[in-house]
Amino acid sequence: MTWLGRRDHWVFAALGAVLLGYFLFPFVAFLGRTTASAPAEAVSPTAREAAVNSLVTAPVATAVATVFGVPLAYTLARTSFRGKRLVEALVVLPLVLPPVVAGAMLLTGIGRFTPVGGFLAGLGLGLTDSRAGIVLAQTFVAAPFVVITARAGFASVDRRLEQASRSMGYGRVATFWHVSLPLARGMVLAGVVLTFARAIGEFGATMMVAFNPRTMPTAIWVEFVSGGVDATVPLALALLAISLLVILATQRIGRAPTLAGW
Amino acid sequence: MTWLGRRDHWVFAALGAVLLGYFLFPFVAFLGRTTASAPAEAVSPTAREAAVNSLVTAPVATAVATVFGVPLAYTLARTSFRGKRLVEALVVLPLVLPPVVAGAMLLTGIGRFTPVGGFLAGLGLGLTDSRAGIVLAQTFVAAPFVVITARAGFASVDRRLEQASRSMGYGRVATFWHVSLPLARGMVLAGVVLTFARAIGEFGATMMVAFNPRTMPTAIWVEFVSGGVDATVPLALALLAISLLVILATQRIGRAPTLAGW
Amino acid sequence: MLSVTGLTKRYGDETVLAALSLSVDGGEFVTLLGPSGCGKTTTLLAIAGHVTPTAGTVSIGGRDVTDSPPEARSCGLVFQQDALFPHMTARENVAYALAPHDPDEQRQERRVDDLLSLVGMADHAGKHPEQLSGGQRRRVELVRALATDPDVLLLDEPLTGLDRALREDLRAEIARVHDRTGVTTLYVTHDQTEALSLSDRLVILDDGRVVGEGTPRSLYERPPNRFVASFLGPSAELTATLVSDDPPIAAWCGHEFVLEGSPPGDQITLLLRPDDVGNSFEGTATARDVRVEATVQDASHRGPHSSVTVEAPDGTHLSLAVEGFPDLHRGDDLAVGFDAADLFAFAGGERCAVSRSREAEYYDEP
Amino acid sequence: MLSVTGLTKRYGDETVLAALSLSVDGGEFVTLLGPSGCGKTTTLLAIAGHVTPTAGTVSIGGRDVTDSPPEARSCGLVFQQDALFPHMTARENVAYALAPHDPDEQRQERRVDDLLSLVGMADHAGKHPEQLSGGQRRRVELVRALATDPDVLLLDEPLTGLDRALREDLRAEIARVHDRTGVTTLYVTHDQTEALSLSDRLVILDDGRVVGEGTPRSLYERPPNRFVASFLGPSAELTATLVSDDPPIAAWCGHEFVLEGSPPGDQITLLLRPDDVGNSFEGTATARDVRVEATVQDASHRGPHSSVTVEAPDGTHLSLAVEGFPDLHRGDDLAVGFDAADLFAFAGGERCAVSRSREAEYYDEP
Repeated sequence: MTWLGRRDHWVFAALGAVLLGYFLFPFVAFLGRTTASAPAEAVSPTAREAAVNSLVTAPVATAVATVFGVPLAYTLARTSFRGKRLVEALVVLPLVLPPVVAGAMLLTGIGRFTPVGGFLAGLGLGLTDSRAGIVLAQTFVAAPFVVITARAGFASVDRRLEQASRSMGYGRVATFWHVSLPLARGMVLAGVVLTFARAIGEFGATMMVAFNPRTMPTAIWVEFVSGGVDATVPLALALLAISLLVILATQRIGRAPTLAGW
Repeated sequence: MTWLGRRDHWVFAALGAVLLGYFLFPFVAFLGRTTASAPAEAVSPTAREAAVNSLVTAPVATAVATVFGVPLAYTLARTSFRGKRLVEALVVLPLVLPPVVAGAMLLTGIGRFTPVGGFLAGLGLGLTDSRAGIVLAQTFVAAPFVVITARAGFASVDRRLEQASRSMGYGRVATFWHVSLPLARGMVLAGVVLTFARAIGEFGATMMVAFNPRTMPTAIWVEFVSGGVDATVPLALALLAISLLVILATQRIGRAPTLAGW
Repeated sequence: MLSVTGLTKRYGDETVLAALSLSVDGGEFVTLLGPSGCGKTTTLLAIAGHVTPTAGTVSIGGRDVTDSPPEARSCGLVFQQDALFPHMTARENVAYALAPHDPDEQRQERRVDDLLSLVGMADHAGKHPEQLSGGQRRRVELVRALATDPDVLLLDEPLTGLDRALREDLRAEIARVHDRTGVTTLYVTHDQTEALSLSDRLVILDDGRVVGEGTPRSLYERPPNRFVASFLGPSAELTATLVSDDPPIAAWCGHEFVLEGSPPGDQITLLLRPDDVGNSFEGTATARDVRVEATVQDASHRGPHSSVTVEAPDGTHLSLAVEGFPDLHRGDDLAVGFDAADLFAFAGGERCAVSRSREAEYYDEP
Repeated sequence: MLSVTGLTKRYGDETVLAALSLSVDGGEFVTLLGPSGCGKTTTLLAIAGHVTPTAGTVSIGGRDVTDSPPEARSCGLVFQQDALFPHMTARENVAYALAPHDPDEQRQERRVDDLLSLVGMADHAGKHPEQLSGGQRRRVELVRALATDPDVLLLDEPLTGLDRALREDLRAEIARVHDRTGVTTLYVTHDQTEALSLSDRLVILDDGRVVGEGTPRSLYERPPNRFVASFLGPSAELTATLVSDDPPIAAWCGHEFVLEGSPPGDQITLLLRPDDVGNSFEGTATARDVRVEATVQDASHRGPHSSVTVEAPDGTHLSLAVEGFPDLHRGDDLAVGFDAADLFAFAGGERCAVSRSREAEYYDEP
């Protein structure tokens, strides 16, 4: 309010508008192109199979990341211990690590010819080129989102509310369920939604760990190599729709994602 | 302090430790594998070329994202206007959109057979399969990081400091340079560093828009297809080192990345 | 020097300022006093140009600045909470304010020294805000606001959050700085004591409107309405009923008070300040017009005196001050007395004067 | 009921509490009073189990709870700022506290109603904290802390941030609730007025140590040391010099004061409360032991009285209260008087009694 409509504001707005324009442009171009073709008819059996794979694996990866990531987030928000900086670095690592590198590193750990991967493959539970592999790749790359966001959520809960609850006779776990989690709910949910978005869009690490069975992103790549951009339209549209739903969800929760300091 | 060393704390710590172990495991396995081979000898000419391409394009993309993204961040932090929610959604879109989809959408806007792309290709400035294409892909995918982080930084600057500066006779732009930017510096820098990390690791969109010339991530993929995991080691190691430097930098700045509410 | 006319500010349906007008003469120290949420801070920010009013004009030094940006208004601003630039030292903070107004660096330096010395901060010039105590930060902020040699100095509850002794010190410091510099000052506060002790003139706000204006003494001794009377000092409310119209006479607890003028309605509220109440324990009740037998409800110690609450026969609670730590307990009988002239009578919010108590008349003619 | 022994808390090199001991009897209302940063809140949190002490023991109801988690300590806690659960209504907040202690839902419901009624909040039971005013939130928090029927009620500056009238109301409310429930209470504050008016007993902290303990009256009238004397009320410091050793006599501005005991060192500080100073303007200076010609420095109005600061011949500044709005200005002559018995004399921080003023003796034998 205070700043709007004054004279030198345009400098900032104009520079910002350039970037916004660049974000908007492909979106408009893509939708323009799409309306020309008829997406529903063009859906190949490969694409269908990929959609099923993605819709099975991404929720599983999100669930795994949430179950283990939320307690980690709470621990990071509420305790201080030696080596905390290292633990924080480890949480951020998958976020800044290029996904193909993450994929290569995962392969050295769980590939068919490693001790762990070989043993499990012998039991018929192949960790590469399987749905399990996809979940592993997605979890590795996407889990930091829920940890980081939920941590910020817990940190923003007034510690005195937890102290009050403890003094009323509730233990730490009961206090977590009744006070901390309900109050951090928005941020935790936003983290879960972002993790899901990252998991379903995962490409680089999945390509390395489980090129087969196809997920939607790897299928887009395969279709693109064989049929050009137009062949990617059905899957790309589906993923775009999911992304828009994710944005809508985070805005509904009232927590658009940020990468602020913790 | 308060929480440490009490009885039921282990529930949270134990669950969190599982995820931490999963983050740590590939890292250990990869470094174990790497020390076995001799990375320096194995560097192929393709890998060298890819490294040069990445080290040229990622800084350019980061610079572009910063120059346009920081003013956008400031505008979002300090003004309210109609349609702000839409602008926010547009900023978050590249973050949640799967990179391959971003690549496909970019291709529909700047591909060789589109009006814009065709026109520029006619002038000898091909936007696909060129360094320009790489920069475009990297900028699209990585720019939200600096916008979102810098915005949170500017939002955390007490508005009264800016009001005080204005009342002393400084205009809005002078106030931005002398007060807002210095005080938000940590967050802005953290955003720039994260944008760089995302740009240099970009894979999905780059594959679509500019499979050639190779960047480090695309080269890793190519080497992996032809030579297996071991062939990826030199480039993967280089990118891992960059990622660790990025984490160190953000921790030095005092701002590990988070995805907190804005 | 400063004049605000018809200032109105609405946020959606909510009206924060309703056509507020006030003016401050050159060199005057005026306090804008009112409860939290009455629109004081909004008024200040609108004068400084940081809030755009919905309607009304602001003029400073005879110039209409309603549409000027803040940097063109020559207002020195001190906020309720610290607003020193944390990335600059005390000296740099003051120099930053000075820079746009005086390009001569040597003169700048001298003036920064002078200003810091004015508030005894010369020894701390090189410290960053986080190395200074709360009171020191306030002092630097005060002279930083003066550095631009502003037409108007605007202070927004600058003593909030400081402890009592420091408030007292800074209150004296602000008065001294005003005496020295003679800068036209508009001071915003919700604290009656600050307002009474500092100002040439008070403007009392309630709900975005001016409800009283005058010198501290005139407002305290002759409050124009009930809000001003009860806001400027704690007081008991005696609910009296009109028992006669001509002359208007209000009755309370067997005493009758002759009013002046013709009050609207027959519910009269009589306000009585604790300091005007005598008591039988100290023997200060007897010489008063009105004497009422009452019962102690509560005695709470305040150090030099105790605040004793008694219940009058009609259930009204009255407070009074008693020296030291008196031996008074709940249920004790305690007669209280006061003079009719010390009462403020209000009918429907407006004041009507109390000329005398009827019983007092009878006593005069035994 | 509550007893703390040798409580010590260090953070790295910094010692926040230095072997603090205190005890509160069943049903007693004890106030822990001290300036900001003296360790009051840390003491409270250590008692409640939210801060782990470096050394020392805490026992509640005769049971050593030093190693017990907070949920096993039976402490009711009210924080300085709002700590109501924002996702629960007022009723739910109180019911949440009650739930672990009473599984019977009907009884629970009745008790919640009773508690909310106790502080007049029954009509607001269904509201969420953000719909309640600051005072209402404090009331709900107070009864929420009482809901668990705690062995000890711990209050950490519960009136901070409220405006004056509301503080006064809530102060009375807390006293009333304590009278009704008889709960053992430890109240932490930095506000002398609150401490003096509320407590059975005061414990005064400075820098992590107990520096004074006793009833409000005993501490106010016979402060054991200089810190307690000046912390419990504003006072002027007269710097006197020892002019004779046997009997010890201190001199200030031509007046000599006979001390009792043998003070260490020859610098004697005499503290004088504003309320004990008379003045020639009101004619209250003449009957005093000591009379000094002084000059007015400043007169600032406080409503019922004005605070006048004068400078004594040796440059000492003294404050005194004068009724109403006196016509006194900087530079006016004003004689002040006080009685030697009202002085607190301190040598090296410890108190020594003043028996009489020498000049007063001469006056007695003209």
